[in-house]
Amino acid sequence: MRKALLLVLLAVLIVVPVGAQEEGLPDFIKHTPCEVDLTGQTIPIYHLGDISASYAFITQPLLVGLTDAIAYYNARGGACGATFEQVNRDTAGDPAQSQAAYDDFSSREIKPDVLVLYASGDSELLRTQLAEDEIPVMISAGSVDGLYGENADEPGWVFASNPIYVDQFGDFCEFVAANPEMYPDPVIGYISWPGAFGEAAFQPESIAYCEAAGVDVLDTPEYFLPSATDISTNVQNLVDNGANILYTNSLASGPVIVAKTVVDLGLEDDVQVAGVNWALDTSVALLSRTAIGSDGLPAVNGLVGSLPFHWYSEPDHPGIQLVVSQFEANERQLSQRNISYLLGWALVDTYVELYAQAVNQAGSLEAVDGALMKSILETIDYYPLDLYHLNYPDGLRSTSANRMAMIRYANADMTGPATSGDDALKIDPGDGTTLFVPLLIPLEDFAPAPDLRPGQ
Amino acid sequence: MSSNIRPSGVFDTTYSDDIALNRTRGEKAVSYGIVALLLLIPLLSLEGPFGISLVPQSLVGTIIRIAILVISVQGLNILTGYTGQVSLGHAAFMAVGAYSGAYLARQFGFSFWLALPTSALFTGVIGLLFGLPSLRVKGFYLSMATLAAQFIIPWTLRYPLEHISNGSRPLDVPVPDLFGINFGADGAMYYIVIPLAMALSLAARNISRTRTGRAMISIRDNDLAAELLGINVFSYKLQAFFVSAVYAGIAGCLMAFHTNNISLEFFAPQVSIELLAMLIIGGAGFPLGPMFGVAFVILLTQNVIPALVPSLYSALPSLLPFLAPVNVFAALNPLLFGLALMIFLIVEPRGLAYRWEILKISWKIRPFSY
Amino acid sequence: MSSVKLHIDDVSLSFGGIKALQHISFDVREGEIVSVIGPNGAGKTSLINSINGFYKPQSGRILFGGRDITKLPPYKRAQLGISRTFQNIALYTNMTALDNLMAARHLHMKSNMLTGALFIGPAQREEIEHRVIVEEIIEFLEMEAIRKSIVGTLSYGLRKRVELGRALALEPELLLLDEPMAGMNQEEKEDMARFILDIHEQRRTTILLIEHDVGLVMDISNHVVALDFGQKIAEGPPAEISQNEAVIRAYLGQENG
Amino acid sequence: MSSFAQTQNPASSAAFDARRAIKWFLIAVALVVFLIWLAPYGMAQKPGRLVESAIRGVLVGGVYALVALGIVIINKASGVFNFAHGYMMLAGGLIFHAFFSVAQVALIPAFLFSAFVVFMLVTLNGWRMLRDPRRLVIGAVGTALLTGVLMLPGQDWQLIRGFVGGGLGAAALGLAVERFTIRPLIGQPLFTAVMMTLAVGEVLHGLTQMVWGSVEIPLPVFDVLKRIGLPERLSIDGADTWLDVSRIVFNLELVVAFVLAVLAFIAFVLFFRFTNVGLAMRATAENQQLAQSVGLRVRVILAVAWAIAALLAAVAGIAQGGATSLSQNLPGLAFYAFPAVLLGGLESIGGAFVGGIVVGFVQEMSRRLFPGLQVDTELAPYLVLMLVLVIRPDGLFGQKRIERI
Repeated sequence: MRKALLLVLLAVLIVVPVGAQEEGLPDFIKHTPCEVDLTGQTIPIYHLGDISASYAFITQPLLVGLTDAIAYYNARGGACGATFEQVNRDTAGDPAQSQAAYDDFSSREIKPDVLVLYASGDSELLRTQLAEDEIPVMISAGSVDGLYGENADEPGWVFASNPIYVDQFGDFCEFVAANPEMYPDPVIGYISWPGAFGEAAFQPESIAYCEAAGVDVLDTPEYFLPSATDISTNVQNLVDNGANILYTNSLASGPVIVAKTVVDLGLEDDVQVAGVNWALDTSVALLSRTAIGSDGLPAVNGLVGSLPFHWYSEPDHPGIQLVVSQFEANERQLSQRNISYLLGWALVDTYVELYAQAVNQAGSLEAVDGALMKSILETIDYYPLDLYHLNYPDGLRSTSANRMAMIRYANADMTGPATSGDDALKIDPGDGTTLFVPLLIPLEDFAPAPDLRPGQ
Repeated sequence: MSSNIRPSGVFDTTYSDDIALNRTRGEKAVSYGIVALLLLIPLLSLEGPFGISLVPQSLVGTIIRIAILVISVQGLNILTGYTGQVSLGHAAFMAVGAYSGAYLARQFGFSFWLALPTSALFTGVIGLLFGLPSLRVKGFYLSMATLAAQFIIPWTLRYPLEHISNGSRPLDVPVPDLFGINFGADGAMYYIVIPLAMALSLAARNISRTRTGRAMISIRDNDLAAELLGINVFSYKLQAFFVSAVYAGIAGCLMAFHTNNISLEFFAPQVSIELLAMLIIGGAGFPLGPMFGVAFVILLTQNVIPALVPSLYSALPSLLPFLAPVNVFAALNPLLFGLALMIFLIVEPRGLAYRWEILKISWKIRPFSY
Repeated sequence: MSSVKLHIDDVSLSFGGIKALQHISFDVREGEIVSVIGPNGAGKTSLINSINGFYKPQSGRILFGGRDITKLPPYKRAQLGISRTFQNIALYTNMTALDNLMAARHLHMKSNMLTGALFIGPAQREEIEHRVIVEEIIEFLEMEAIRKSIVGTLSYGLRKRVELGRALALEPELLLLDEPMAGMNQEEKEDMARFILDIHEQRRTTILLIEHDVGLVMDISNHVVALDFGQKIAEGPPAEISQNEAVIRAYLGQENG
Repeated sequence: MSSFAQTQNPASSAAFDARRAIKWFLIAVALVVFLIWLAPYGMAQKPGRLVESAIRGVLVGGVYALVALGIVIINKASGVFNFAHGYMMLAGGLIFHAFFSVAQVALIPAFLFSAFVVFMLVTLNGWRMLRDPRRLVIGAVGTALLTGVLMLPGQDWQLIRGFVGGGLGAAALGLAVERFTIRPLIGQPLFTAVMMTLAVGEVLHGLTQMVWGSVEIPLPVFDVLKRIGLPERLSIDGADTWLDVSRIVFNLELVVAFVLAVLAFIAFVLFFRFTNVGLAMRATAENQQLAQSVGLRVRVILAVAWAIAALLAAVAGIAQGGATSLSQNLPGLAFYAFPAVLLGGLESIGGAFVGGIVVGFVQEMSRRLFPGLQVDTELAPYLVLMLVLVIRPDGLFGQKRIERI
């Protein structure tokens, strides 16, 4: 009961609730009008990914988001009358299982027209097979290899709805260079998880781009395992070598432990923690509630990162209003109110648009295939729930609009961010912790991130 | 075990009859039948005249995956099943095969047919190197020395050899090409992998029943007594490490050329433990053990459980209303696998191949039950 | 008489403070059956273990066929023709009796991993050749019926016999038998004694026998060595030893303990 | 001496001593060469940082030691290497969290939980125990008491609730694992049981997912310590001393985890030395059949070993969960504690402790000296392990195996 109360409280505080529409979609959603009626038909949304292992805290809210969004859209006509159903497969982060899941999907009687992935590793693994089988993929953020191949010269069948990790890192450098009053003499130390995801942003192109913008990046990155007990030495190594900004390409506990270590070492005032779009998430803000800084606020307060879409803390945004109203209507948990819940909604909205266009071109649902979907994705110009801009000009495979934002916590009167623990809004969830209400404050407007594929 | 029992009235008149693998006409027919069926599957999966394929197309891919792992586990069976040296580093040796094969093909333009044996031999040498501690170290301590290989080899590939392995990023492997036939499609790769798997399984069987194999089993059963019979224990342990790594190398190389894209995630420590689990489930020290084990685990995790999950997912949340459905969904995969493994281990702790032998015996001596 | 096959020269062995063998010297002549007797803890098994290289004595030398083998590892001694059985049977319990014997043909076979893997050709021919030899031994030891039984399932007496077969399959020049009749009933003992004598007669194998049952030992040996507390207390022909005061005392003392 | 023989070579002759001397001389030379090679890397660091890394390594090693201790206990009693230990850590931490973090436990869950725990404890030696009316009474009283303790309301009781509920819950979990998965395999090949622990790990993975989901759960257990007035961190100012660094800081979490490890270590040493069950456990580890034949209840001992191991796993899970959070990443820690187990010797409790410290130390030092190469977790502990095994095949403190024939 407490949780439900809390949710209501949060909702009232950050969002002006809108009455849910009974019939039809709200006006701000502008899908291509359908010329064919698909009533009675079903469109499966195929998704394979790690749902039970390391990345589960990203994928499980995605499933919840998909569930809620599909129910919402199906009740309002689906895609040209066809209803969606989700087909999920858990790969537990094992490439062999990803391969098996893909084989299962791709050998079905009706091949998927489009697939949903969440892991860079899976997109890299399946890259050539997707091209062979002509199945386009939608992924959230991705790596160069998955989108463009090993030599970064073949735009493939994978389309990312966020800028890729190197681009995000480059964009962050741009932001640092543009704000010398905040970051005098910036030196970035790269600290992350080992492996494909964690190391994805630390590439020669992004480093060269940063250096060119006047931002130093230390040669030696630091990597730590998600199960590490203490990473003080990693942080200290970077700081001793002059780093005053720590950039992390990790999620959930990753950014939290970096920020916590900075606080523990008494470096709060000297070091800025920054990260990829996954670092700028509710999960990070909530997880930090036991790691409190000297100002009485959670250690991740002030963390800067990419926010390439609109966020829950923008209550005037119609897309956000819709998602939040449905989130409450479905009584979801606070921890699920995160990035992938939001993106799950945007994804279903994208599906509606994709199929509207595809069916208009092909004439029937059966005639829609992967090649057609790919051609639509290549020329699409659409704003899913108005959260971000989906378009891929010039052979790009990821969107480029990006902006920097900062994690802050709401003050007691909900008029803005708190300056310290004293004036922050604190909620007792009854589990021995204190909840602070996270806000993501955009620091700039959307602007194109640099294109840092190798060879560009 | 079953070798001494055959239907009454069947007698071996020569020693070569006695040591033949298929001793009766029926056995021969069954063996050749299975081989023929296996070789026909890709053709059966093609779309027939009415747009229907007799077997599902994904079966070809599944069998290739199973066959590649069977090769690998056959190697593990020689080392662990016959020689008794439990290895927790087998996936790392597969990585050596995969990356050396990929390197030879990419860097020097080796054809697949040259890259395969070269990388296999190289893997064997690496295996030999990690077998050296077996001179002094025994039992679980040796397993841990092999687990060290599981960490040291991927680390070496990832950092010092980054220019070869592409570090944490994936590595493209060229598609094998033979007489102008492109082996990219599963159907064609099938005809490389399946015969190789059969030949290598037969070779492993033959090793196990001749001089080398008996020496290895002697070491497993009683290493001190083996030495007193004139068997150079250390030399045979090293041979076992070598040949086991060669098998792993072949499997790894095949895997690289089959997926055309490898990354170190394929060869995580977890995979080594899974390979060992497959061997134990199939029956360590039985020639058919690897086949049973790999097929059981792969079919369970990649076919049976995914097929069960949707129906359970629709039923369970209503039975357990206090749990979040998404949690239930995420739990199903590991839970079902763990439970299946548990039940299986309790019902048949000595492995499927052991149960198979017993079934075979009771078939041969039917209708008597003793 | 015949030449010295095995020459034990002033061998001492100790474990920490326990002196298992102290300055033991004796000879085994070619074609003899020599028995080593003594109560429990006398050092009999330690002596055998020293001869086939399982233990390394701190001092003294062991000569086999005139060659100093003191420093050779066990498997090399086996290659020279020393074979043994164990007091607590050390068979390969998961193999058939036949395979146990075939495993002992190791030294005489040549196939390697590669030819073995191919099987067809030299390996198969060799398998059959050696199978013939092994079958002779099986016939000789009258174990045709258990040829293909898993050794772990056999009775104690039969396992002892399989072990003797395995030692024979090595075609040894010197056979070390460590209490081959321990734990057997009278009938089995007699069978075993018959086998030992047959081996001795038909194959002219030199045998070093450790046995508890003094009566039996006296019947079949040419020469007897008595040990007690790691020391040699007597040596000579059976008739002489059975009268020896020290031996009798050692055994009587043992009876009480 | 005649009934069994020993492979170890007698260690008194002069020749043997000379070989030993040469061996240790070579090891010493190798060590010196290694240190000379290492020196430039060390010189590049401020002395304070090296001291800090050394201390931090020992502290981090405490967590590894806790994990290793749990694995060693089971191995000692049954020879089984427990691959499920990581998930037992997570499960223990989560059970603790369940009781620790709620304002009050409702009657029905508290009762069901207590009944299960008490049932597992009462039937330690098999279901037949239920026929004994005395035990039924003890069970009923125990259930009532435990229910009462667990229902104590409010934050004041949170630690008590957490430790009683978490501790007993973990112990019951260990008993359940032993009863339902390991016991049916008695008499089967050892590796079947090892594989069973793998299956147990998967099932625990599934169960924790099912009940708690994938959410990372912060475990504010150290906040309690702060509330009772302990400083949040210990810091040393060495700016003007030979240390040459302005601040050396150690977290409370680490120090507490280390203290926990030391306490657990002392408790188990005392347990093995002085309690009947401990002595029996040592005897069982030596020879199961022999132990059974002299009247020791091997089953009880195995069950107790699993309960203790699960308890240790829970303590490690709480320590690690407090330092970071409870998530599906936590079991990964066990993998990195494996070298600690083997380094010390599979059967040695002291060895597990020393092994843990050594692994922590090696990790922190290599992290300091070779940044960016992941030498710390993936390479260095395993290299050290390989070296130790080649020099001492049974680990630093392992029992020298006596081979019989």
